[in-house]
Amino acid sequence: MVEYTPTEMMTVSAARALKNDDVCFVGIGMPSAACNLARLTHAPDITLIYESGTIGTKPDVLPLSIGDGELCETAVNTVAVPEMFRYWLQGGKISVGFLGAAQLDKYGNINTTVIGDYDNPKVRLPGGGGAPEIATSCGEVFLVMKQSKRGFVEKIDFVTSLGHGKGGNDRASYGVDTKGPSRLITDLCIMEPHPEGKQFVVTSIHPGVTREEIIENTGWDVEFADEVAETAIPSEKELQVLRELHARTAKAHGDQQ
Amino acid sequence: MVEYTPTEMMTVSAARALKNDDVCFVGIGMPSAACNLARLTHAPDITLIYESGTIGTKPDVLPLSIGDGELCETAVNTVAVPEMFRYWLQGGKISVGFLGAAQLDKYGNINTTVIGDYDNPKVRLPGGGGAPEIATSCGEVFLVMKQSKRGFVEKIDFVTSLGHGKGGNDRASYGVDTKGPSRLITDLCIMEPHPEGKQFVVTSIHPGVTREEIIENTGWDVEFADEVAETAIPSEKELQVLRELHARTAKAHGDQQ
Amino acid sequence: MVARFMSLKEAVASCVKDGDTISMEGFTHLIPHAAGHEIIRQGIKNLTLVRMTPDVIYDQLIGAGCAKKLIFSWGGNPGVGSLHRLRDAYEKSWPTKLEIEEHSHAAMANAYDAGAAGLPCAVFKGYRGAELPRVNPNIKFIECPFTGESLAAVPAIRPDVTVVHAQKANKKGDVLFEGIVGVQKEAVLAAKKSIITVEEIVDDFGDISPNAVMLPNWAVTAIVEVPGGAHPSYAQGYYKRDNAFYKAWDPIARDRETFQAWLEEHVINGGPEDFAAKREANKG
Amino acid sequence: MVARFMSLKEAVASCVKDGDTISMEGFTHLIPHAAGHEIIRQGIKNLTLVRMTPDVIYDQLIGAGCAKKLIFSWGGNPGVGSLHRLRDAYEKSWPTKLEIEEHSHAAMANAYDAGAAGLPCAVFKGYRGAELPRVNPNIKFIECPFTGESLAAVPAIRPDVTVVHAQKANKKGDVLFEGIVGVQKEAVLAAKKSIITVEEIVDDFGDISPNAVMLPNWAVTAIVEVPGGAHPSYAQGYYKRDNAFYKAWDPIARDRETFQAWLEEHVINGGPEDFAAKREANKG
Repeated sequence: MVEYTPTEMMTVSAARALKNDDVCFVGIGMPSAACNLARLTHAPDITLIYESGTIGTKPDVLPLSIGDGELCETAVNTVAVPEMFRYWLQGGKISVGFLGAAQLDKYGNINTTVIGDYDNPKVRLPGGGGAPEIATSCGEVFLVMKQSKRGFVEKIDFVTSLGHGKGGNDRASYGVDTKGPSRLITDLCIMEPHPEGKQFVVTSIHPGVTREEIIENTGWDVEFADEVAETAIPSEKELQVLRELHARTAKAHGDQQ
Repeated sequence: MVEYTPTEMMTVSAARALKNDDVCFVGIGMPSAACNLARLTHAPDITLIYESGTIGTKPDVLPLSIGDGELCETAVNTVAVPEMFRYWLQGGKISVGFLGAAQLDKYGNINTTVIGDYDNPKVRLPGGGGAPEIATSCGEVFLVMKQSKRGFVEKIDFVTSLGHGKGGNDRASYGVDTKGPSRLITDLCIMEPHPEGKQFVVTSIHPGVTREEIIENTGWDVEFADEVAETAIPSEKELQVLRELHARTAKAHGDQQ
Repeated sequence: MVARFMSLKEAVASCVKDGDTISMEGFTHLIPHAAGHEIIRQGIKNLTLVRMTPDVIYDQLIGAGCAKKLIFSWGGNPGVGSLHRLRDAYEKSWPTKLEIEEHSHAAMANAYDAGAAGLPCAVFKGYRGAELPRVNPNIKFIECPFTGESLAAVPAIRPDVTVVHAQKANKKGDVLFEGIVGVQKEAVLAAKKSIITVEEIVDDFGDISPNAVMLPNWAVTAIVEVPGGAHPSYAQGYYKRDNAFYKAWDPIARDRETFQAWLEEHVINGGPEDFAAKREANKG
Repeated sequence: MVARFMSLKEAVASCVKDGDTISMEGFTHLIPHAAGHEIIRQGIKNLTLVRMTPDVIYDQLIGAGCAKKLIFSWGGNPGVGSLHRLRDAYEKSWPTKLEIEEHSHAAMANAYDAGAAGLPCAVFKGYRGAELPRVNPNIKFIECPFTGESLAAVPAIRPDVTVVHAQKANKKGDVLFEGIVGVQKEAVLAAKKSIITVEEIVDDFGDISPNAVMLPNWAVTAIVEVPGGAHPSYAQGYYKRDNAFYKAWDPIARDRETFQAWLEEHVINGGPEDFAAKREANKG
């Protein structure tokens, strides 16, 4: 029996959501690991784009920042940042945006700005960066985030980036014609938006996880699909490639990530 | 005594108007000859820019088109056309725009669009090209054009590009804060705008040209400055460089220009 | 949706249809003449032709009766004179009526940029004191919401198909432009589909700058190898501009019969393979 | 007004003054750290600091008391965590009060582009459904005059001075950027004055692409040769990002006294010449 951590299960599940012909706008951290795992396993031709301007990059190790030299050296082409945001992201060339968050609600609206009040925050987070426009300009958005009551909340403190808004067709009311969050991958399960209401519904549970655990770690009332699948466990190949990637990364960055 | 043609006098006078530290947006034809003559004589460091995107070009022969290979091969850098019009021209980086015209009025408004009515023209000209924005975005504009009643008219048929509008401060009323046409160089004389009224005033007459000839070849009432200079004749060096440039150009283009 | 390599015939047949809005760009350099001929040969009609400088390539398409409308900013044979086929169509509706929509270069360049950037319109400092806004309803003015300054706006260019010529594609279908790159990249990114003719298909681009002007294979629809395909325009590094042809075009196009004879001989009875000889003849 | 070569001390003294709006850019790559230290050493105050990603370089300037306002779109130590000096200034006004104006990356990138393009504002498809427009009055919405679509607008960025680092200048003062070029060219073109620190000054650039990312000498104010001047950021082709320093910065910046000791030792008592050793240490 293969052994793996919940984080590995999450990363592998996220990677599997990507297709070989996707053009993916990659955030740093978990999204970067998932996207590169996909590239090194079932999606060798996937195009990975980082907001630093690197198009079609194939880093051998995960970047620490969004603009490590490795990203440019292994890219098909590197463009200026205004061109990246104007022609490629806003121009509608990206099929999937991959985002994480500090807070998330059941409609996939995300907060990476502040915990508490904007002017007098309890915690000042780094801010939106590329996310507000990644969330609306990419064909669809995958969210990846460890599940917890603190992060998965009924109401986020600040809407950094639009998901499905107030649900239903609310997203379209902002003049946005892209799909928005179509998948939420956590360390416990996979959720997808309800076809009409657009609230997240659990559609697949990772092996060994109970419904109670999911409910306990979610700040909103969890909905389960009529048929909930069990997520396939990570294959030996997936785990091997992911672990080698992390090992190369740790070595390259001179210490433990 | 040096012999020269009126066209050579015009080209030499136009070249002399340029300074060594100018950044000049160059039109094809007479402006191109004048700008390159300046570069090959008194202004070796002048920056010549063609709308094809070539910055700091030093062509050995005059280009037939605005985008001949020679322009790129001898340039400091070549940028995309949107960048040329957005960052360099509109961005206010150009000190002098050099334009010709089919029709011109005494305020330096120019027509390169149609003779006659726009919808039913007597002659359909090529159109504005870069001129409408060259005329407003460059620090100042030099006009170069052979003098004739047909070309120098009281009222142009179509305002392709703004000069001093209706004169006085009219140009500024369009939200334009650049100087506009500051010099008109013809085969007969040099005119400059009146400090207040902004109508062209003859400030220098080419050697051997009479005031009557200027009046006969102008469709508006010609004004002469209180003190009218005589334009210095082309120097031997100027003529030699200009003729060699034309000879090289004719040879390179495979026939007479 | 990675670029497919195909023949020119197949590329035009699969991408361009009657009534399309097409953009064939190349600013003096890299003008896709071979593709223009193929569109004429396939008898495609009612095209809205978009191009900053509708020089000889559009004179041919218009004279052949492919176009119903022209969107442009400077219509001439550079350094030579008028485009006689364009004028004949516009002034005398021969062979068919031609509607025009006229802009400045700055407007067109910004409109391509806006098209590539997914915007509905381009906003720029343009047309101040100029008369085109009086005759072109597609030029409007808006106010900067911060300074109140008046700014020109034109609709973004979003062609159905953009056709351009480039120096190289690699075996993966990535495309490399070098030299005077014009608005080609913007025109391709602004379009729904694109056809790129190239001088050659290489294994890889070798040691080029990471910041080279490129289109990755997934941003392009069809790639066709047509050596010399830009003639009488040029491809830097391959062959020079055939200035003599541009001058020779003037008398050919001046007369309807001379033009039709030329069209018959060089286009209708010609093919993309004819361009290779033109490349050889204009080397060096 | 061709670029002048000068010392870093002279460049900062002649270009940057109290109360200026300055932009120091470099998207992870080519961040002008040596110039940042010089600004701190010269005791310049009340700066409005503009930067998409105010990482360690602005944490140092803010902690040293140079800034009164920060305009930014992502404020963190990439891959590490918070910027403690930034948070201390914003949350506890230490060493002085810091005002913030917050945008998204797309907004800042467009605002630099608009600044370079001489526009008063940038218009883009942004902030749809996002909450920043509620708290930032410098985000407005306008309507496309053709489609009626709502578009975001932000003021163009027009710094008094832009400071960037590049790989090379040639003897004429032209500047070459390569690799991740970020918004540096736009930031320089948008500014009234510019300081460019470079890894080296070469006779000429040799065989580079005609389309290389460059600034001609007349578009730049001051050029300073500072080998290693981007450390702990990197200069592609010269040295790697010092990831260990970025991680080490976290505990240094977390505490006011540790930070002040570091500042005294490495900035106040340091100089641009210290960066050459950093370059050597991060090669390969």
